[in-house]
Amino acid sequence: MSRRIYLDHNASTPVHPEVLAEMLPYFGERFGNPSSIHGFGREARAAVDAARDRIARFLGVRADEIVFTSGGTESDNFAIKGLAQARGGGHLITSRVEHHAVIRTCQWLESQGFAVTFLDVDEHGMVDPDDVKRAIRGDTIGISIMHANSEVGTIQPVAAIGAIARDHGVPFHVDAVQTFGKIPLDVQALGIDLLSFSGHKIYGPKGIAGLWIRKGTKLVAVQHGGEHERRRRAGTENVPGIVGLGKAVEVRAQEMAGEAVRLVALRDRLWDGIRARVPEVRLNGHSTARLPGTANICYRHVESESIVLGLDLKGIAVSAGSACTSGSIEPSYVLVAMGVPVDWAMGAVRHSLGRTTTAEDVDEVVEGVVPLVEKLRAARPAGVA
Amino acid sequence: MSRRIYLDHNASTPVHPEVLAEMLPYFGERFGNPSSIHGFGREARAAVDAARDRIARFLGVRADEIVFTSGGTESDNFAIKGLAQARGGGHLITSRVEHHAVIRTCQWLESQGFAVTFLDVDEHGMVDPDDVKRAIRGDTIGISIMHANSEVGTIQPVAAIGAIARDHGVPFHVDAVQTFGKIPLDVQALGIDLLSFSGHKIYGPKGIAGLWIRKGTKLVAVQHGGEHERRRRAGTENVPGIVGLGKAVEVRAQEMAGEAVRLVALRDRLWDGIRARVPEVRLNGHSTARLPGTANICYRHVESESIVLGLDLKGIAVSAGSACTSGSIEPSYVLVAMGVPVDWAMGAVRHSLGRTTTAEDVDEVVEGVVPLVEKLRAARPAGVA
Amino acid sequence: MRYSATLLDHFLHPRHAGLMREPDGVGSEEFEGCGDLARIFLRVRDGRADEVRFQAYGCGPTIAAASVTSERATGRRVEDLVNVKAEEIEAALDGLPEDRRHAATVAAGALRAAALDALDRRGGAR
Amino acid sequence: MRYSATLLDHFLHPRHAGLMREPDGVGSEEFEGCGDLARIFLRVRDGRADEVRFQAYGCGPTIAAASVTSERATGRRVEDLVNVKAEEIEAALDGLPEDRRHAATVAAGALRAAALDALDRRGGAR
Ligand SMILES: Cc1ncc(COP(=O)(O)O)c(C=O)c1O
Ligand SMILES: Cc1ncc(COP(=O)(O)O)c(C=O)c1O
Repeated sequence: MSRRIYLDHNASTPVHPEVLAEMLPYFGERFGNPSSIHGFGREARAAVDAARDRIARFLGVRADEIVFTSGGTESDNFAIKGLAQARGGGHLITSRVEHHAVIRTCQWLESQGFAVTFLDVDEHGMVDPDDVKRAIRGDTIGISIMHANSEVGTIQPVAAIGAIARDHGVPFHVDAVQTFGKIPLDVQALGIDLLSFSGHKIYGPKGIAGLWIRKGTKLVAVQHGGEHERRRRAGTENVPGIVGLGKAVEVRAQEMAGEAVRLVALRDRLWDGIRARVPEVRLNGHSTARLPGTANICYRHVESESIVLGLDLKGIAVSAGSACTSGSIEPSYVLVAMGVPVDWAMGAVRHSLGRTTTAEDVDEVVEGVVPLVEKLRAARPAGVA
Repeated sequence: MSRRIYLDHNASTPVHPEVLAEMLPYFGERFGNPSSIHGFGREARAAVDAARDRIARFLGVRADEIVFTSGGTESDNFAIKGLAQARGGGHLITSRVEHHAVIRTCQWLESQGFAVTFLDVDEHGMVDPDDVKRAIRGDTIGISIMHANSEVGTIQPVAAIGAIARDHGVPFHVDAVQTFGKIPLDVQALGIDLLSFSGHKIYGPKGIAGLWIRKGTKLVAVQHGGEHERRRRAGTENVPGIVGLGKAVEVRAQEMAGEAVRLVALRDRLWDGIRARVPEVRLNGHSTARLPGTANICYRHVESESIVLGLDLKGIAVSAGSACTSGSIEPSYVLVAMGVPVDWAMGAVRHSLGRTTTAEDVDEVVEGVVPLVEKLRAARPAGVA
Repeated sequence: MRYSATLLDHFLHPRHAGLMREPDGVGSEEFEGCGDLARIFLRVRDGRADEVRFQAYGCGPTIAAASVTSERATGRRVEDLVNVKAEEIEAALDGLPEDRRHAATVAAGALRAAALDALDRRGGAR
Repeated sequence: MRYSATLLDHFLHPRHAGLMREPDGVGSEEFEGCGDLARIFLRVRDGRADEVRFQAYGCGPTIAAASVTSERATGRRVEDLVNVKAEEIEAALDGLPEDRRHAATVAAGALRAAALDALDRRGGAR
């Protein structure tokens, strides 16, 4: 296949060339362990500090409030277990459309005796702040609501939820893995106490992420060992990864605003192109409060995976909204929570655009989708899903 | 400073050029998320599978028994908490000279209601297998003993302990972060059930490591989220890191045997050079059952950190055996457990050699140490430590 | 690619896809787990499947399996078609990943149902 | 480097290091936490520290602090030396990391003790 088009930026992104360039020396000459007190160690420590400073400036927070982790999943585990285990018991509030890193962590805490409320969402995938307020109990120890959903891109009303959390003195964790570096995010204005963010969704490397922890938030470490990261996360720091994350954030600070505008236009061009030529399609998620590059589209009467496969064979990468594993299909739990009917949800495909996506790419995807869906529908037995 | 000499390989190592070369494409063109079913994802998945196969062949185990983690610390946390939480309660056996990743994890489990026996060691830093046997109780759910100690290099009698563990049907975890890829390690012959290993100690990248889990070992996940790593460790795989670890292991398989011989000779040359010219020194750890490149030496009547600093100013990197943090000194808990007197332990310095260390390096270190120790001792008030 | 070139070819260029009007036999099979479904239509002449058509809904392998099934069934005796096994379909696709085996099962099941239907109708006609 | 060039210079090339026989004043100070220790010897002429020597045990900063202290004390009135503060020593080293502040404390304490000892002996001699 000659040209490949990648519309799966919510899954992962290529490392920006400038980011990789900045990382390279830290594999080779500057390979020291930041805990070492000699020159090699200090070089590495300085690089870690510089990256932390960069990210702190970007977020408008103190550098010593940032802890590096190995991924968005670890950040979410750390935030939620760290809050819960610091208190030993109590009640947590989250939603049904969180990433599995949050949902499964909360379910695990349930198995350990904590209480968890999983809030419903509306048809756009949005949490109602009033539901959060109603769910707060005397023993509520934390609220975890994501900034934007990775599947449908819906942006949650975090400011309203943050205000409620603050009113009730409940720590508020926001999983911003899909928004950090993509859209503006003011942790102070939004009333956030803990923020998960990650490298590989924003043209940084895989295997590195962070958790911002507002000073004063009672949180215990969940990975035990040496005294790294101010005793909050044991383990030798992933220096090249941290350097890469710092640089990725710097690049995002420059590119973010312009790119968001560009992506919204491209995303709408994609949806307009598809809905003009393919009958029985629907766009999932919120019409305006949505990630710039994300278009989650249901193609009724076709199965997600066959579209992904058909496009893949044309060199186009998109992501299936439903996953068939070992012969049992799972329509996306996010779409189910939004009340999307199953015969639609089975045909959900996520197109997520990124910094290298062009109008030509989008047009080519439309040209690819139209005959594919037609053919798949033609082969379909009448009266089936 | 012109030439720099690095004798701190137990802290971290530079990434081997061949390892970096193999990683590079996975930052750029081959950046897919292994969970994605399209071409970009499959490319990444294939690379992860290939690395896992390489490591499995090296260890002589099944590929599906290997789980990738973010570091040695995570592997240790995972092994021990994974065993403990799978059972919900019980008794663990470990030693006083384990890495903090093991000790603090065990202490945390103690705070959660588990019982832990911390075994003493002899003057060489060695655990007595009979002590292990005596410590086993009806409710013992795991034994965790390291392969070699990172500070003094003493190699534990894991075969004898493995046999005891097997006799009693108790799962046996071995922290092999300091030995994997350095000296031979036969998990089958040694009766090991769980093995922690890591990348950055063997010329692989930081931020990647692994845990081998013998099939049938009851272990629960400790990081919750998506269904990665056969549901044992959630989170998007660190693809370039995994590729790098796989390549590092391949390189080690070739270099390991020859290098061990070379390092033993260099390490002895270092110790012989120092003890011939510096009075009141002692070599810590076992005389023969010791890591090839590790020489932990006590310089009596000087403080570790001033030697590290003095050598650092000559461009030589070694590691302090005692750490002074915030004005309170901590002589190495490993040396204390070995019964090294405090006035000796305060002057412990670890020299750890590696693949690029030469005889000239070693001689230069001796030339650097001799006058430095003399000068420091000369400035010392009489009658002090 | 986790799918064989043959499978992908059948998925991209399905043979004999589409409805058949007034078939001599028709049969469907659905896979409970994921709702994947295949339907096979037979036109019979002299006891043989003179023409075979299929419809399918589901993941790529299911569509490919139905396609290769319709191809392999053409020209064979209807009695034989009752006994076509999933293994034959899987082999004809040059293999299936473990978690997609159901595709062959669904296609073979539909063919068997269609063949039985054709035999039934012939019996009824007598 | 977490240490200043001045500190490193004093650590590598300590001024006035070593024992003084029959000093006019001597004093030591130890830091509880880590056992770091400095000892200062004074030779007094006309009420001034004519010669100063030190001994020290501990981390680099402690050795450097004792060295810079002996340098700064030389030539000053013994009464003044009683009041030399850790801050002055720290400043003379162009700063100390937070967790090494004790180095200046130890050196200043030793100097004060030596000065008091010298004043004591002078008093005693009268
Ligand atoms: C919202 C959100 N949270 C958490 C994660 C987990 O990130 P990772 O798989 O990199 O650990 C993701 C990644 O898909 C995400 O989109
Ligand atoms: C024996 C041992 N175990 C575990 C670790 C922890 O490894 P990391 O700090 O890379 O997580 C180390 C590293 O020093 C070690 O030497």
